[in-house]
Amino acid sequence: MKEATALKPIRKITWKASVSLRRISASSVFLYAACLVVIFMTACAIAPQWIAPYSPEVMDPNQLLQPPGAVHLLGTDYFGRDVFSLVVYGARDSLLIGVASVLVGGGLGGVIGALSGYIGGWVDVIVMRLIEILMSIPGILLALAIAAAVGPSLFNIVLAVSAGVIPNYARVMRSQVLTVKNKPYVLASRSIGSSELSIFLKHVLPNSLSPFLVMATVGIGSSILTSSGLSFLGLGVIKEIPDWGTVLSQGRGYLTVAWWICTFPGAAIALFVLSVNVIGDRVRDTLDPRKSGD
Amino acid sequence: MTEPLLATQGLSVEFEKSGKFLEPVSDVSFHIGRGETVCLVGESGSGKTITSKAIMRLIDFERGRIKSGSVKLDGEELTTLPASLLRSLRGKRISMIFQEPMAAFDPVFTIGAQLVETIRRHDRRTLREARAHAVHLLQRVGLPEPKLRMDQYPNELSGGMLQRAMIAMALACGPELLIADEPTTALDVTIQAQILNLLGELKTELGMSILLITHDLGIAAEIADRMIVMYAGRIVEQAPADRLFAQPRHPYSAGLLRSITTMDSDRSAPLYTIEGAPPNVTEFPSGCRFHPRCPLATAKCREEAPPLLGSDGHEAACWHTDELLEELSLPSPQSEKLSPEPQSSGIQPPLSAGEAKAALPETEQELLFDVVGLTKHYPVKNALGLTKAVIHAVDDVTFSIHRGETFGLVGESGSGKSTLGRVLIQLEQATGGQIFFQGEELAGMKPARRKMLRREMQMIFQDPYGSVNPRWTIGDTIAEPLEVHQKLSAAERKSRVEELLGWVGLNPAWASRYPHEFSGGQRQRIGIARAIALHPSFILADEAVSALDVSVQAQIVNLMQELQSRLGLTYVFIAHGLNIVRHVSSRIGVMYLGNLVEVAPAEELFLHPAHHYTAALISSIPWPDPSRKKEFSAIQGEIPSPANPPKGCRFHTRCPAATALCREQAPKLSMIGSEHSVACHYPL
Amino acid sequence: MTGAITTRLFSSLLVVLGSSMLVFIIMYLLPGDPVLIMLDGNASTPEAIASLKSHLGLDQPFYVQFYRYFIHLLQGDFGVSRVNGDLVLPKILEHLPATLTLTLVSVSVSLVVGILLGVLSAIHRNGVIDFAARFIGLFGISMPAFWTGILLLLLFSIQLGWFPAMGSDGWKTLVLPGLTLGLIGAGFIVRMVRNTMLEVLGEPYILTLRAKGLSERSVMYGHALRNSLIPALTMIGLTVGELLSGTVVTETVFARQGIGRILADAILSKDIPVVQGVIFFTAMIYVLTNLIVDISYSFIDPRVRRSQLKGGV
Amino acid sequence: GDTGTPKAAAEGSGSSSSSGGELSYALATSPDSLDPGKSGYAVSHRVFRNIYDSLVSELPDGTFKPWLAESWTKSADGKSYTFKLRHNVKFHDGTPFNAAAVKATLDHTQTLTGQARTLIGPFKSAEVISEDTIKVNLTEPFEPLLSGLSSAFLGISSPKALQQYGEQYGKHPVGTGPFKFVSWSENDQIVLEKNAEYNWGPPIADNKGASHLDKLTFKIVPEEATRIGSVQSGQVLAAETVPPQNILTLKNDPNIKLDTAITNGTPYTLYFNTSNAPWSDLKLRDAVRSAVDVDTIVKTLYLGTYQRAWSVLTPGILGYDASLENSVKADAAKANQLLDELGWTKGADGIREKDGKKLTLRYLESSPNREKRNDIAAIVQQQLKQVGVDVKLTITKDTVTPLTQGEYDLVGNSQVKADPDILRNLFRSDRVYGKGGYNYVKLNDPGIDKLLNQGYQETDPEKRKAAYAQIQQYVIKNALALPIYVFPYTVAHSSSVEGLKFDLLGYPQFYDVTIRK
Ligand SMILES: Nc1ncnc2c1ncn2[C@@H]1O[C@H](COP(=O)(O)OP(=O)(O)OP(=O)(O)O)[C@@H](O)[C@H]1O
Ligand SMILES: Nc1ncnc2c1ncn2[C@@H]1O[C@H](COP(=O)(O)OP(=O)(O)OP(=O)(O)O)[C@@H](O)[C@H]1O
Ligand SMILES: [Mg+2]
Ligand SMILES: [Mg+2]
Repeated sequence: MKEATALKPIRKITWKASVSLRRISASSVFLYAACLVVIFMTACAIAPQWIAPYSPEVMDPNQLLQPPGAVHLLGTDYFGRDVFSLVVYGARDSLLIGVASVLVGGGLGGVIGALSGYIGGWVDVIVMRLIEILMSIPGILLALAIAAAVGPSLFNIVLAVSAGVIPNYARVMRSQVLTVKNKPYVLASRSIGSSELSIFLKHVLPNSLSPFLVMATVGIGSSILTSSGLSFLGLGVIKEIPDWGTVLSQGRGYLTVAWWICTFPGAAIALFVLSVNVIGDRVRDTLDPRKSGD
Repeated sequence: MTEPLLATQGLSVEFEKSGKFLEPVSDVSFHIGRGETVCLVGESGSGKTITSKAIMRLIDFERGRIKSGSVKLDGEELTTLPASLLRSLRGKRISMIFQEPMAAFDPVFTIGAQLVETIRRHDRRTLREARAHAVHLLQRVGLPEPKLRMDQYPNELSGGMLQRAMIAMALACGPELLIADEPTTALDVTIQAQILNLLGELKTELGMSILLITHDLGIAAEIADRMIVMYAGRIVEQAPADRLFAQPRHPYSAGLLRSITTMDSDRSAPLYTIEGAPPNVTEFPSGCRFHPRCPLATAKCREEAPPLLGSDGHEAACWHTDELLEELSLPSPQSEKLSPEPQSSGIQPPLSAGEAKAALPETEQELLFDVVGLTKHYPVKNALGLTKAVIHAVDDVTFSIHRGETFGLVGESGSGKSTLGRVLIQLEQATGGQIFFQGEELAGMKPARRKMLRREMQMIFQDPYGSVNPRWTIGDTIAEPLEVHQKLSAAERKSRVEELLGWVGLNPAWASRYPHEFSGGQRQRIGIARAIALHPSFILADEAVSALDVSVQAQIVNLMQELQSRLGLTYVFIAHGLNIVRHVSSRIGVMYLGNLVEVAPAEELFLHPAHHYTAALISSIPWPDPSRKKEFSAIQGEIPSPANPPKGCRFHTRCPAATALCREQAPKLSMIGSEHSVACHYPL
Repeated sequence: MTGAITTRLFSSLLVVLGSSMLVFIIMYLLPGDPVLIMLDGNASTPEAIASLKSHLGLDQPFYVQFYRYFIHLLQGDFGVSRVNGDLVLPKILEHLPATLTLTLVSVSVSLVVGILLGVLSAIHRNGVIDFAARFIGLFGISMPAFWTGILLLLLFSIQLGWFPAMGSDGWKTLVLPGLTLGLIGAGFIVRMVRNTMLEVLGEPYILTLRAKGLSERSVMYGHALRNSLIPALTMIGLTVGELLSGTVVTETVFARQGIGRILADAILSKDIPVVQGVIFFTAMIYVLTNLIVDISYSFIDPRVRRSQLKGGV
Repeated sequence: GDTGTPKAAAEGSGSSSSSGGELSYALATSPDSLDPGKSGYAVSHRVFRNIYDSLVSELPDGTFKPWLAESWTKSADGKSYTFKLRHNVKFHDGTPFNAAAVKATLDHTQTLTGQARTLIGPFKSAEVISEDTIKVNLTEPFEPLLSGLSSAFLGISSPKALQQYGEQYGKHPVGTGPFKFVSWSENDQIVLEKNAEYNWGPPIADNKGASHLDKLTFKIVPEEATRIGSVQSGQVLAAETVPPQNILTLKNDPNIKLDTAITNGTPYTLYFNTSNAPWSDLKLRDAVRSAVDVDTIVKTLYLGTYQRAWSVLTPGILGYDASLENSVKADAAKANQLLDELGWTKGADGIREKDGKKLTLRYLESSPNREKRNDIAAIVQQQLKQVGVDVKLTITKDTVTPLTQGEYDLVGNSQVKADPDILRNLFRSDRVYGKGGYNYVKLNDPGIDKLLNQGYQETDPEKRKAAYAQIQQYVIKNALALPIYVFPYTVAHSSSVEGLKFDLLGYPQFYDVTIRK
């Protein structure tokens, strides 16, 4: 494979070195771009009125389906709303859904997994069987059932999306806790006579968080995707200011005649998920004990 | 002088790590003659492995490169050889074996497949021929039932067997040079002796050259023709083995030799130590890299790196070789005084050594622990929670520990030493038997009382890196027991922590630092500080020095002994380095497969072992003196599985003196001297 | 080994039964009267509703319903749809093959694309290829399935006319939905394979192989890849759940038959027997896949052969 | 105003076209059952119309012509009808068509709760007078009976098959129609094949013999983009319900032809729940009506492809009151004025309140977004916000629960039916939701009840028309409902497909279709 290049090893290595130098800057460029995207979208979520040129609620029947242009940067939708403003305002609910369902689902799953892993024994056996059972039920179906049952509202969507991710978080957290709880420093703390609760809270939990955090970062993106799936299946929230997933799923019928309506919210989702993933990867790298100082 | 098989000249290796360039190996020149065994010794991080990888250009795959210098194999330059030619040379003319045999095999292929792959890579053979050859090789390295082993996976063999298989693989194409990188470090002494024997045999039989990398001077003394000592990426001394041991010309080599604990060391004197710890590759000192730790260092040493000079094959890189020789030639029984303080920070412990002696408790014979018929079994469960098998980790162990003594525990891996220790200090509950602590039975005790007593028992761990929480400052780590058991104000706690840091020889100002800023030895001191924070009466030291560099081991052992005398501590000291155990222990217990087979005072045990297993263990220890080179009388075979221990005397499967009686009936531990008891039907 | 498989099968069975029970409970607790939904407000008198309820056994207390359901399930009786009286079992069996083939195709796409990109990206670590591969991988998981699906459809079906836009007959109809779903899984596998491959490349035995003089090709593909596949396999086992989720959307977009769609419909109309039946089968698929993954482990990884087939998570 | 008749397909008869071939037709939703007695969905009708024939046929002008019945008589009291049946008609399973078959079908209908049962109204019994004569007895006069009988929901099933398949008959339909049922793979396709013996076609058809097509396949393609895409890519020859935005683009596609039929029944209308305060107040409802700009809604969303509705009946139906056209107009100023007069004043957030209560309107609509009805809700919400009314949208799959519990102030609905009697279901006081009716308005007006009864009992068409006109005017005058649009059923098909026609209700007729090769 590398026959030819290896002929002059020294020079080849130099070339490699310079490439990797270039790579470092390329990957940081990536990371910075990702951070910028996330920051910008968070800004949109917090203060859309400072960023969006129009109100997302204004429906102008004279400006239907306008392609992107000077007046409407990203065009207008079938109500005559400004797509750019929609995307900007949509950030709030989208991010809310993402973050909240990670908080709820991840929090719950994390706690269950951590406790089950730490306590072990029968508790663990039972919890793990339950989690396996939950895992065997496709997540979106759980979400679907809940969304169908409690009706569409932002809160319920969050609930529905969270329910599906609980077992994943529980699994990840549990396996990490299992590793950490056998670390010598945990034994050390126990040999000192620390209570199990304080060992759990002070040693095990903090040292088990990193894969969980990585998963959570990435999970924000996947939750947004799941909620857009619900929207697609007709269980989304219809609000005056729709989230990206809703715009995307409602605008998809216009793809051939007005591609911009759902392309931009779609791009917003993809960009956000992508950025969050890039950041998540980096978080993983920094939290990886093999790569950090200890 | 004929052309050497391998010659390196001015070899320097460079790595790129997050944008910075490191040079872990600089200007290394040495040669290996045909049929010669050369030992490369040095502590962790001194660049031994990298040197060997550089020879085979394996560093190319690790983002490393040869910065300058040459490596010649039989006159052929390797540094500029194209990759394809290099590959046909690797495994054929130079082959390698590694430290961790379990990790060195691809876990998903059979031993046979991996051997055959190597053979067919270099020699044109049919599959059948290659297999036949592989079986032959396995047989040659002494693997029992070689045909069967061919179709086994690495995880199905023990470490010792794997190392034999690894050697077979290295020999597959009849190499001229065998590089063995710490081939026995991961193995038990008994197995180590077997492997070293094998290497010796093979060398004479095949006439190949061996480059053996080790940090154990004992091993080097056993088999080396010539030795190369590396320190911080440079060769500091090289010489024929006997001459180096007889008269080292570099203060580092001299220090290393002196800090080894031998089997006839003076147990009353503290161990000799080299101050400080080996430097990290990112912060190699200027000039002579040893100068910060060198008692002879001068301004010149700090500024200028000494060249490797010498005559008649004995070379050293030191500006002060002459002074050293002078000092060494003085008959000085007090030479330990060269550096009596083990502390690197220079902080004085509150008590001097003399005072410490006086503080030893009068009631030497007071019992601290009395253990009767202690048993610990671990059930192995299947998916449904049903017990599949029982591991007999500790079986019916009876012994006692006196207050103020150090009780050593030795035995091969898996013999149950750690388990016994953990049960002793109540980290786990025994399956059977009784433990009396200061006359009270622990098992029947009220939880509150047990918690009280738990303060009396602390532990020092093997892994200095894993035993402190990486997210806590070392101050918090040391303060943890105080937090749990004593309600102290923040200021009180702070002063306690500073006091403790001082006791273990660390700078009290470092309390707010994080573990990753410390070296292994320093972390072990942190662990010790934590263990003594509550003034316990008992400390379990499970392999507390095993993971440390030779020069640092001595420092920790000295510190522990000093603390023992000052605080009246009782230790159970578990280690696989028998010499160290002998040095620190007053009495030693020998464990085999969950049983305690012999207990005796340290000197007595080593001078007059009564159990065949003890004798075998002792004879397996490499002797760091080339002039006393001996044939290892290693025991055969390996320790059986604790899930299914042999009937009768558990050692009978490996015992040279075993009879039908041994196979039938387990011997009881019985007294054969005033303080010497043994469990053997036919004691020595 | 057979004993281990038996225990594993037994615990799998428990999981399937467990999920059936759980779903029964969830569906029972969900608000909304199934009978009213069923009638869609159509002409009914309260008496008619009551008689329908008792006909369906819905007037019974929870435990009776549960017990009945369970006994029937054990007898292989999945009941009839409350919406249109269809027999549940034949209905599911009619849709199952389409979903199975789709899942199979997308798992294959995931594996092939994921492993290919993962390996490339590990070998060319931090190079341009690595970047491209990771980016493609990420893209798969960054877009909603329906969106990817419609884009593929516009491009390959309407613009280029290479593959049909919908349907469930013939391999051609599998291409676009298989890609849509497969790309999602591929995204996860790329990361997984890349990471483990890098980890594996740092293992000492790789050094041994190189020291033996093996070519890079055999080091990479003969040894490193095989070792990296093991975690990727687990990933497959776990993503089957996600894939089954994905089928709901994909089957709708590409107008394919499949249990995803009937499940979605059934949940929305609170057609409990159908939901139950489908969940029983999806749980079965999940559990079987994981069982197969576990067993195939032992073919790839001898370490597992004895120890790990014990089951558990 | 629009012509009140369904627009037949552009092409004339396909006599010059070759016969044979398979027509694949993409449906937007799936039938639930092919048992006409059971299913109430329009989509089912589209499929089983081809399998079943009816006793009579209703022409676009509202007159009835013989089909399976050669002739019929109505008793003087209007309570019984006697049909003389056609001879030599056979079901697909070989069973002969006769009076017993008709009776079996009608009796079967009575055991179910489907649309069919409401169509037949006050059915009492069916009497077999002879092999070819059947008498249908009613408990009271019921003028819409023939219209009902003309629909495929009352198409005649094979008595043998009904008995043979029982509960599962919906999966094994057997009729006398031009196409035989072959297979149905759920969520995928329904395949029908030509009934070679067929020669009893309906009077609206040009064809008199067997169908031109060999095979008729309905594909179920819910996703709009996919459905349209599959016609464009030629994977199917025709697809139904083309969305407005695609109508505009497909018009320029030379390979695709568009056919549109106006459906009949009630247009899509928003109904007020008058039992809930404050919406029981006419003035308030009027204010809302003035604030909602229906013209803008229809223009915005349907891009000129849909007609605005003015009344609760569609223009093509008997009794439609054309005088209501342009009777209301959007006037935000008037809305504001009315609201002010009622004492609803705008709060800080722009929402009106009175006595500390916000003016909120609970708007119920079902999901998914069929015919952009959810988008209508969004616009209405916006428009009402302008005048200070807070619209709380509930868009859900499960509309049954809120409807049953009366938790809505405004709800959207449309119905397909050929007879104005449909209004009885919507406005008669006993037609409560959940008890067989759709009286969303919760109207309880004896006068209207009387008019509605008169509407179906009266035999004189002119008197019927008058009654329905009165009802329509009442509804509009009292602002009980906001009619929005009349749904044009639009089919896109390859230009090789010819002869597609639509019946009075806008249902496609495949009997005459040919495919040009
Ligand atoms: N691939 C690498 N990249 C960067 N630095 C490396 C690499 N490999 C080794 N080093 C560094 O080079 C130094 C020397 O390493 P080497 O493995 O040769 O030491 P050693 O003498 O073999 O020690 P040990 O006894 O611990 O095996 C160490 O500090 C190590 O951290
Ligand atoms: N928690 C446990 N569960 C099951 N088996 C155990 C457990 N702890 C130890 N064992 C088994 O008990 C036996 C004794 O182990 P132990 O760690 O005490 O040996 P050791 O003498 O300390 O060995 P080493 O020198 O390797 O540390 C081993 O076979 C080990 O595998
Ligand atoms: Mg090394
Ligand atoms: Mg141990």
